Amino acid sequence: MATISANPKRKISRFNRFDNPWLNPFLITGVFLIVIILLGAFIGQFTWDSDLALVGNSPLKQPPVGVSHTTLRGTSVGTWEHPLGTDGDGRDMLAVMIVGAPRTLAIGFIAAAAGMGFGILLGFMAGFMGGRVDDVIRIASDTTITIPSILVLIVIQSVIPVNLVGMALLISAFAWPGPTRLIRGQVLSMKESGYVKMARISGASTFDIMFKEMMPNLIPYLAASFIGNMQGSILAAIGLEVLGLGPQRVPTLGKSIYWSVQLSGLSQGLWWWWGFPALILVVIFVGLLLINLGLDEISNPRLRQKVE
Amino acid sequence: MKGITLVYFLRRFGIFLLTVWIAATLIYIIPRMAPGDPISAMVARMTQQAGYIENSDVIIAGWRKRFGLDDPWYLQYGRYLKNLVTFDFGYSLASFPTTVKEIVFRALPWTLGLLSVSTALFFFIGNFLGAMLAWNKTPRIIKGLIPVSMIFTSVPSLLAALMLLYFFAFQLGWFPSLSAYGRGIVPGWTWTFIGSVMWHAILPIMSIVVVTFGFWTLGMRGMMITVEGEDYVTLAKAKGLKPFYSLYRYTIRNAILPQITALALTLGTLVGGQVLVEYIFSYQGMGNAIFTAIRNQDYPVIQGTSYILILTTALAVFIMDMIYPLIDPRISHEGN
Amino acid sequence: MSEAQTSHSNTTAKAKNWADAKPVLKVDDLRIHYETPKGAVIAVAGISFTLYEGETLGLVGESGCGKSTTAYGILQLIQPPGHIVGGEIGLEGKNLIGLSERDFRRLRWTKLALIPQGAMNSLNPTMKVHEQIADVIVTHEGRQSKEKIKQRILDLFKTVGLPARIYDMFPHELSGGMKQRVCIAMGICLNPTVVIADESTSALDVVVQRVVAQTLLKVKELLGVSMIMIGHDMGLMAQMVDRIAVMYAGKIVEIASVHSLFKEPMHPYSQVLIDSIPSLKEKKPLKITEGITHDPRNPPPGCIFQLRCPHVMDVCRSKEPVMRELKPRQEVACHLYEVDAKGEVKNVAASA
Amino acid sequence: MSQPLLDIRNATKVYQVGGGIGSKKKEVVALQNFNLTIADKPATITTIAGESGSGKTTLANLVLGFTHLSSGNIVFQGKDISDMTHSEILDYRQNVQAVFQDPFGVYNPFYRVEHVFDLVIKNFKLHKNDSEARDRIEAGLNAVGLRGEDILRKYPHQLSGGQRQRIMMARAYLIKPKLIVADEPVSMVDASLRAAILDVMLKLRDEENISFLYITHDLSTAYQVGDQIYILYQGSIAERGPTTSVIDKPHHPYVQLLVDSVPQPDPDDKWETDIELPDEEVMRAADAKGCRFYPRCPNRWDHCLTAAPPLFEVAENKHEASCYLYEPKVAVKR
Amino acid sequence: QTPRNETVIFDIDGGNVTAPTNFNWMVPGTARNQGMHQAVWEPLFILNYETGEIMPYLGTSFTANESLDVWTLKIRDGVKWADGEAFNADDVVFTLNLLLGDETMTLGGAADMQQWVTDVAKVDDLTVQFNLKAPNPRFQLDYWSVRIWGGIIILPEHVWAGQDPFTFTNYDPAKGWPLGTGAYKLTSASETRFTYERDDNWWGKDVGIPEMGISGLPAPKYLVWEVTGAEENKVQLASQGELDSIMDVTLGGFEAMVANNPNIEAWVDGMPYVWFDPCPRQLSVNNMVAPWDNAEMRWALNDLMDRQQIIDVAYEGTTIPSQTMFVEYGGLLPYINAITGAGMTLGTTADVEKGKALIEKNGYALNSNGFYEKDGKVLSIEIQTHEAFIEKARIAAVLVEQYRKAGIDASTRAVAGATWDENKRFGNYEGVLDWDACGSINEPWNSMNRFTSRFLKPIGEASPGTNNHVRWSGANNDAYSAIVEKIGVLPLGDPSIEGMVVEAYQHLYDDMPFIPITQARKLVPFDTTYWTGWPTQENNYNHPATWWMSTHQIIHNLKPTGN
Ligand SMILES: Nc1ncnc2c1ncn2[C@@H]1O[C@H](COP(=O)(O)OP(=O)(O)OP(=O)(O)O)[C@@H](O)[C@H]1O
Ligand SMILES: Nc1ncnc2c1ncn2[C@@H]1O[C@H](COP(=O)(O)OP(=O)(O)OP(=O)(O)O)[C@@H](O)[C@H]1O
Ligand SMILES: [Mg+2]
Ligand SMILES: [Mg+2]
Repeated sequence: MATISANPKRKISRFNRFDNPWLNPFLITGVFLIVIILLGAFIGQFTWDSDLALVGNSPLKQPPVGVSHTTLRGTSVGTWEHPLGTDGDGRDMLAVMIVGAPRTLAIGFIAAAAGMGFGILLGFMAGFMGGRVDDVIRIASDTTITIPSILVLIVIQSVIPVNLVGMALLISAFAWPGPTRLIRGQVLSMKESGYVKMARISGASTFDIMFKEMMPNLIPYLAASFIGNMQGSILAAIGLEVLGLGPQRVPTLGKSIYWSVQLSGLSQGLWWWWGFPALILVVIFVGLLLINLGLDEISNPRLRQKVE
Repeated sequence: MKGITLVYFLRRFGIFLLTVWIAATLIYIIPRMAPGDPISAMVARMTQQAGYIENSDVIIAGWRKRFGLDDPWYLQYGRYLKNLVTFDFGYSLASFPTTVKEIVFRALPWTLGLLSVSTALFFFIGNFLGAMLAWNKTPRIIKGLIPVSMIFTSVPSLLAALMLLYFFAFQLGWFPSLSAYGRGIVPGWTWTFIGSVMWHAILPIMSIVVVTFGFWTLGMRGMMITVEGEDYVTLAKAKGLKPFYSLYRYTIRNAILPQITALALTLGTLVGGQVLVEYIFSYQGMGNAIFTAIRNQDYPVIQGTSYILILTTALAVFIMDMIYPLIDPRISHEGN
Repeated sequence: MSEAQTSHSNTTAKAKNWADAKPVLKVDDLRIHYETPKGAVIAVAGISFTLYEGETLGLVGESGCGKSTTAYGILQLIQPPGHIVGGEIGLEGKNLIGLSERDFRRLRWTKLALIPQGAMNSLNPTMKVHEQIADVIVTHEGRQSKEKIKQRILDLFKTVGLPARIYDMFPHELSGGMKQRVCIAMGICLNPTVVIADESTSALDVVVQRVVAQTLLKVKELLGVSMIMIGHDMGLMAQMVDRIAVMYAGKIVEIASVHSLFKEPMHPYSQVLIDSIPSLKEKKPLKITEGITHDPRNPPPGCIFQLRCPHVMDVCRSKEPVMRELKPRQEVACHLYEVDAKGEVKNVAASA
Repeated sequence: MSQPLLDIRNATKVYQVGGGIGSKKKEVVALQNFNLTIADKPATITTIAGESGSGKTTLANLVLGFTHLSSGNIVFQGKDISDMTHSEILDYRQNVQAVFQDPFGVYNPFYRVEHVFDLVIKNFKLHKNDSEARDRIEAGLNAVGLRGEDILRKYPHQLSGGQRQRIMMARAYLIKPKLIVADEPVSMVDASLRAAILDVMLKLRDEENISFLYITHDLSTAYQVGDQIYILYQGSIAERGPTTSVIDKPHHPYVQLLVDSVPQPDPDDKWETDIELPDEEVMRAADAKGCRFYPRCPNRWDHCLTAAPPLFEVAENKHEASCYLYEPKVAVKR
Repeated sequence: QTPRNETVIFDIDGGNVTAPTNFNWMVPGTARNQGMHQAVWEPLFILNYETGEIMPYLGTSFTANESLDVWTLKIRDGVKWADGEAFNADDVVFTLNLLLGDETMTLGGAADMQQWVTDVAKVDDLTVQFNLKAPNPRFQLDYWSVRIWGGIIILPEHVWAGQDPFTFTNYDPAKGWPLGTGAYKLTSASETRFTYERDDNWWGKDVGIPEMGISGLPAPKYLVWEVTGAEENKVQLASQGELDSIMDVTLGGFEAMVANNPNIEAWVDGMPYVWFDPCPRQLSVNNMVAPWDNAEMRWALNDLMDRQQIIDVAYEGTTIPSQTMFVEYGGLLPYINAITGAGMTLGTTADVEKGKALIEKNGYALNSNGFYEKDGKVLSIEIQTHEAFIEKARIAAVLVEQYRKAGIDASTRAVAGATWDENKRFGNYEGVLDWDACGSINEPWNSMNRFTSRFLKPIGEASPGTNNHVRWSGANNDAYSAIVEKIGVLPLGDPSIEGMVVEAYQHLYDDMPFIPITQARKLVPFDTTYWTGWPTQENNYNHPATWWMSTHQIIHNLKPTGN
């Protein structure tokens, strides 16, 4: 700022702590949140009976510990048997969280990874080969963008049996145009960059140029776009789940919300039914968001200056 | 030269047609790959509660013939393509003899209304907050609050809509809950009706806005920071321009351009996201039409609605390409 | 020594008036740092100079020595993570540091105008040329009739040799030279007291460069503004400025009139600069300086040029040299020179 | 008499601007009927100079094989580079190296400085074992006045511009090519370091017998190091000949203007006359048929519009200018 | 806004009405149960579910000759269309001829009528004679008495004559279309809401329908049918008194409503609150797919099924287990009792030992994952459910867990409605949750007939009307089919039927081609804040399904509370 900075000391110390750009606070907090969730799920698998996440394995509509819930048929009080309560179909919410959160993340991860894989391949092809190949890929991605994905997903989902991976792959069929565009643009500009030219006159093969020279510099972009895709895929998967589609038996966060909505969990005051899954989703999202912001700072150094 | 050359227009228009054609073909093929005969489903629905019908196969065959589903695929496809041009998708399977056109065009205005207002809102709010988030004169508290407001972005739209409905309509009673207008109000160009329509649209619009604006906020923030580092923004400061003026005219104006393109690209997705909101609010728009059509495997309606979405998105992208040079003078149709 | 004297005394009429020239801008011990993860980059390490009325002061030095930072520091436009750590900037006797944001904003452009480095990126791509000039006028002088502004802008165009037809154009429709001249027009439109031109011609072709440089000179003459010209092309400096300040690693090491500096540079770095100017007139052996610049975050104690100085002495490694007026209007910061009792300047190395 | 090292014959490069889907193509003639010969021995520094956009970088890219000619040939040691097989191309890459203008961009920011050496050692199979490779790198660095331990393990951004550029020279030295295309190698380093790099060039020419295609718009450095000079104007040769001869006594009106515009580093030798540039449009509307400099030429006459002027000899030792002023019979007529 | 205390608000289930202005009930897209057939189009007869009797409405009698192949309809005198035209034999004959004349058989009811009716003849203005192709004791019951949901609706000849029955939408407010004989007229129709206003000139305003206890105009001035969407919405609206009649909710939803609005009542006052829908739920097993082609294996599925747990979890205790294939209505009770009396009751809880023994008897052994395996193949079953029917998904979810615990690798999959239907018809499933024993209300033949051999088709060929889509065959089925065929031509209520049913049922029971699960309960809440007189177990003048054509009766029974 224009005037003399009031407290330059503070800034310096803050900077010093994050010497490595990969260690910026956004990234760390984001990764921390995601790790907490995964860790919680991991520990939970060993310390909590995940079978309780299945229908009918617990009493119905038990409130969480310390909460009481009154219906026409009486009042029930939460117990440590089911610390987060149970849902209207007799699933233990803690077990649902333990089983559901990693699956939700897994769907996002697989879909984003597959979309990314396509994106990288097509983006490199478009950027490198140019000409007709580029045209075809561009039209393909334009077309994919115009197709209302939810429609196609629903149609396919409702008739073909899909497991978690299948669902993720279906979603990824609409997740590639973003990374493709991104990588194509980057490849085009990188192709003209000095170090790629240098590598060419150093006799490097096209493969080496793509993967040894270009790829490492794309990592922050790819990572940021990966995270963005992951968010999108999770939302898409949840969108399908709240329509009642997707794998049936083992719960995910989306399914939990679906059942709660279908069986009027909100009106019945069973807030733990939709509230806990929503909370975990929020945490996952905030985590991914922070990771994304952090990666943004790495790939876009200008953001790094915006420290205040 | 900024004008649009004819050659450019034609080429771009060609691509527009090509995109629409490919997309339309895909939505023609995809539902057909699915097992399940929509006609028999339809007949089953018709006869569901009437016990059984001895001759249901004859009925099914009769309907198949009526819908031309027994013709060879190329005839059906050809007819489909021809009808795309006239927006004539034939009859709805589930609502025979209502035409798809009728269904689509009855639902379209409602969705357009909902969508245009909510798009304007989330685009404005999202970009405004994004600009605030990146501007160095924004008070700290506001900068802290903006990310908090984005929590809704991570909640599925269904749940967000339901929660808004629950609290604002049912618990607080501030807004009406269901439908596009009040009970007993006769549709027409009367103030009562228009007022009622607007009143009923508030919650659905809010639902769309709260789950959407966060993405735009983040996008805008990134763009703002990039633009703020540009030399011309520094020069604007050097010129002693008022902070708001230079923020608006020099930073936001340039940062928002890519956002506008992005908006065109996401139009189709937007309607998709609206499906559940319309369902929750029993709104009579395209979202619900799509929802019902999917439930009923009503191919013609699925195709009709998808086609409208495809057309809108492709058209938006096309128009974007056409007018982009007007909003961003750097891009000329001839260069690059 | 006597040579320098003569060259000083027989320059143009303007130069003779220096003695009674009024100082317009006084920079005193300005310090600017950029905070980075690995410590503060000391971009400007306490520089002082004075700019007189109607004068053109050249600021030269190698890339990254803090020329632009100085310019932006004067305008208080340092972007985070940079910030002004200390110093005073006086404009017509008023201290600028500590002025409120609002007050300073009023001073910008009316008193201090900037012709930025890289005019290519300094014009808003989405605004027409005239709008970008008009908004300065409107901001600082209030609303006025469209015709009046237009007339004024067209007059400006004429001054800088731009055709009227570009009035309605967008920046990308102009050539580099034209953009640069638009920036010049913009810079002078409010008749500022001081114009700072940051490498305003270095991105241009020689031929175009010459045209723009001449425009700049003409305008300066016409309006009588004071100007700080930043650049690293010594040839151009020789053509354009009255006085030169040589910067090295955030410090001014020598300030002298252009004639003194070209004829008899005193600081070893100035000497290197002058010597390494390739000539078009005669082919001479290349003069090479070895050594590298120090890390700007961590300057060595003593003289900043010690790592590359051919005459480095022990004292250079411990004591920081101060600026001394060793000859009339020639200030140098170097241990190499000593002023003896009689006021004679002596080269320590030569005498040793 | 051995064949020339590099022989460029009637090279023309036309860029299709725009194109792709959705926009109409426009042609930009970046290089037109360009001829250049570099003798095998002795090694020389051939300067290509000219205003911005005159086709200098295009020429470099053509020689380096980054783009292809629209017509004409580039022949390296008797072999047309467009006819080369894969292994011949690798061989060619080893013989024709480059130093680029931007000393920062040529380093992959992801890797340490040593990566540039590893790359060539690996791809050109220069080493027999690791220690030999080390030695060669060290020798290359020493040749440009650097030491391996100081810089190899650093990241590019930790070096000064001059260092980076010298490492590029060291890299070229390591490969020991026959020709180095140096596209504005000093324009981004500052005055005091410029000399060091030019000096390396001279050293490589004299000691290692490496020829240079030295591309610059800075006539004064060309004057200092160049043997031959080619001055381009909008893709065509305006004047060519021995550097000193061309710069000391330019013949083509454009070259005269160019030389005259170089600011003299002497405060007592100030520009006397003001020069004017014609309108952009006039300059761009240069007739494709006639002399491209016509719109700006102080000496123009109708004859200039008939056809692009060929090169006319204006002095001995192959000093030629492309201007009808020097057409033997016409000159007489005027 | 219509005054709340003069309006009855019904909810519409299942999403928006895509074609709200199509009132041609013979085409698939019709808007029919959003008020039209409850308030505007009146039926000829209404079956009383409680007594099993058929009550006259627009018709006064429908009688058959000895051989059950000539039926004579008598129409009530004085019935008028809302435009004042008389409703008479011409309208009936016109309607029937329209249906009989549809060669494509695609119009609603056309196939039914063409299956049975040779021709119809007007005897006089109020008498019509139907000549059938074959004896049919259930002709009146099945098609003219709102046995389930609706039936054939008589069209006004003066509107329909000359119209194309395939495309005519029967909508023109200016002309008073859609035209009916009922006490209400449509005033507006949209995708989400239908409103009706009382027609104070209704034909029965003076005389009423004494046999049904209807005398004069109904009390409500306005009727509204509204799409309410998710259950949350229904609960909230009902809590605030914004819905008078709700189609079906979960127990939790119901409790939440009552907590806020104590005036809400259901069929039963207290647990389980519900009324049983005529279509009990069942697990249909494909009898042609190994290993389920083996009756013992199907029996194992039955034995492993814990019906009580299904009720406790999926229904929260609000239904009862099926004892037989039949719905437990009064008219069917004698037959049910006869069957259970013969020892053919299905268990309430699982007999896991027995089920596992049966599986092991067939050569299966548990593997390390806890699943049965034979010849390297794990014993598995995939149960398909209809994506839009949550109740079935919930049953399947519990069932899957029960089977998995017992060692069958069971799974469930929700499929789109059309696919679900197609898979059933072509036999592309192992197990499917459906209600295909549905049909009988007050006599057993209708349901039993659906599993006879004449509908048997191999896998890949469509089962007609999804009848016997489980593809039950073999000796037991042959014997069963023979008996059922005989029952089919006996007059309703013939005393010999009971014995024959028990005999036939034994064959079914032995083979267990499908496994009845529970009664299909409907928790149908009514709000008594503004209106009373809703059907309940105490006031059981008929069943409470307000989406059926019998709702006319309910509307005439409503009384304002004065609130
Ligand atoms: N944002 C920044 N963060 C860290 N260091 C910076 C930043 N901006 C500039 N610097 C450093 O400050 C020093 C001075 O930079 P400045 O731009 O003033 O140099 P200059 O003399 O104008 O150079 P040039 O001739 O290349 O324009 C340099 O060492 C530069 O690396
Ligand atoms: N890839 C390309 N596509 C289209 N046109 C190009 C391309 N590269 C160069 N040109 C055009 O070719 C002409 C010659 O460009 P070139 O880069 O060779 O000039 P130059 O002499 O190197 O200029 P400078 O001094 O600015 O580097 C210019 O008009 C330029 O716009
Ligand atoms: Mg600078
Ligand atoms: Mg170039």
